[in-house]
Amino acid sequence: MNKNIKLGAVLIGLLVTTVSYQASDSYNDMVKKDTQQFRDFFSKKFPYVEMTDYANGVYALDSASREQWEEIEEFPPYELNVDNGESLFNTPFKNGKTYADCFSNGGIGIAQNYPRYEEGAKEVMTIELAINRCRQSNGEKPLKYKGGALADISAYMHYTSRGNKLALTVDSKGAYAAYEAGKKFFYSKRGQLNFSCADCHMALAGQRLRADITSPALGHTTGFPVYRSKWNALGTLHRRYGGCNKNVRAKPFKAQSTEYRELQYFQTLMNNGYELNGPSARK
Amino acid sequence: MKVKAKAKNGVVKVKMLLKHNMDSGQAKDKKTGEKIPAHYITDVTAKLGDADIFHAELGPAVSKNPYLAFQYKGEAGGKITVSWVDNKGGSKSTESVVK
Amino acid sequence: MNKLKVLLLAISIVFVGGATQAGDKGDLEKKLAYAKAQYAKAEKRGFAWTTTPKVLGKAKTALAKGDLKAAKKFIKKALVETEASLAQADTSDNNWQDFVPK
Amino acid sequence: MNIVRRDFLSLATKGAAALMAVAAFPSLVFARNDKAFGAHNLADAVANRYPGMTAADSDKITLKAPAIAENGAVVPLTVKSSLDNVKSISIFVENNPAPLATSFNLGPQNIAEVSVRIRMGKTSNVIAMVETDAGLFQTKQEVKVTIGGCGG
Repeated sequence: MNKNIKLGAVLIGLLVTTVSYQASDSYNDMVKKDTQQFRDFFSKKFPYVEMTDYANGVYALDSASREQWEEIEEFPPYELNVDNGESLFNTPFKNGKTYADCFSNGGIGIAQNYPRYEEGAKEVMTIELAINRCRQSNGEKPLKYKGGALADISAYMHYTSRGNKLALTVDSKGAYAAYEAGKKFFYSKRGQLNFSCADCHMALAGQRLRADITSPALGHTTGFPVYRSKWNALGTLHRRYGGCNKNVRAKPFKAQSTEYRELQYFQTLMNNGYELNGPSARK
Repeated sequence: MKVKAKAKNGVVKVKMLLKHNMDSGQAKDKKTGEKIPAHYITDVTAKLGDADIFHAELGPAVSKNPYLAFQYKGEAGGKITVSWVDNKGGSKSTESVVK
Repeated sequence: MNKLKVLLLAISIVFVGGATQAGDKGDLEKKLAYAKAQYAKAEKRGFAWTTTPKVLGKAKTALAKGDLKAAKKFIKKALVETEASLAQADTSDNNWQDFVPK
Repeated sequence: MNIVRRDFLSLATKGAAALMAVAAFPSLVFARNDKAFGAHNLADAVANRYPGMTAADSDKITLKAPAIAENGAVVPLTVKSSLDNVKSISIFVENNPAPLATSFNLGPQNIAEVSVRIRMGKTSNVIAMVETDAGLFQTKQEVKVTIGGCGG
């Protein structure tokens, strides 16, 4: 009797595991299929562009400005931010702990693991949000999300992760829902100009919108945070998202809002397999 | 400020990135609408040991966080001192070993 | 006689004009409140436009100044914008998958 | 401002004096030419920077500048010259409010190749002038500055 119950429990356990394995596999399969379609779109549109070159943003398509960009990357202004970020990262909190205590591997070389879906909190966790959560759990005030000290710390953490490949997975129903929400955001038209992310960065990628050539969506997230000449400063991906939304005259969301985190989750998943190359310089 | 000095085939290339806002005096404060007073680096010098190897005079048209590069005939091993002064009396100096 | 006619005409114009103005103003205030509510809806759905608050502001100012013609124009514009942004939200909810390249 | 500069320069001159004894390089540190930097048109800026000199076009100067600036706030420039005995290299932006952007004082120990990133308010000719013991030489290039994009 006891044995039977035990056996039954084991069987049910096995069954449940198998089912959940199947589910997570199918989520990842669905994401993989999307990723392939996403890449096929670009390889068809720009057959002359090397797949790896999309990590360089608009410079993969805009050869005229690429030379200027390469010149700036020779000694990029964000190196000052990385240095500052390193010293901030290593400065202990008032309680004696440091950022290193909050992250795996002491926070070094781990940026490729973000954003990720946190099953407990049921939300997308970005590295910037994790930095502030770390501060708050150590009794420090959160930093502003668009630039400044937080962007510098993020820049340092990304700098130590350069060359690491993105290999994110979507392992649960909740994670897949967040991914789908980001995908929906990406393809939805917004603002007075009625443009979606996809309109500018897929359909019109490589074309001149007013003075500037638009960047391809593939590779979008790998180089962040970025030092933009326009900002004359280093800024985060979510600052850029806000700017994009404003460009199409849509009311932007707050940096680290659920919407932008889910958008980032979708975009980063499209870049799976790409190496992180941030921070980087942009116009 | 960051200075990188590298020797190759008897030529040392020195590149530097100076941390400075380089306020030109033309821009306005976005919040107050008032002009931000001019505050920019006017002179940058570099020395190899005690010898002058470079002097740049800058105007406010040089970009924020100025980037400058120059070259001189030399070898690895020496120590370069780069210094700047701005129009309000600010100054900074840093050393870098030629690699 | 002529003088009286002119006077009567003037009075009637003031009276009638005043009456229509009062009626229009109340009506426009209601319409403005509706436009604001529509904007709040669009905002909640994540599809508000940055242009609309400016138009709503202009409508409010015009209404306060008693410039009903201008107020009417701005309210109409705000309504067109909020309708369009809500339509974007609907399109997003119902048809977003259509925009994914296959 | 002048006092500070004088202090700085006197320090620099002391350094230079020490150097003369050791390496016999001439000092490069002259007082900054404030008049040239303060000039509001190209002719005045050049006349103050290089008084009494007229620049001759030279193909021994290379000015590497973008045809279209990505962003007027950061325009990367490199000036190279194969002329002998270069004493200084100056960069002028014709349509900037103050055309003289920067001036490099070089000595015999230098290779005449310098880089800088500058601001440009609008489309303009960028003029690189190279002063040698044989006179003043120049080359120029137009750099277009576009405004009003989404930034890519």
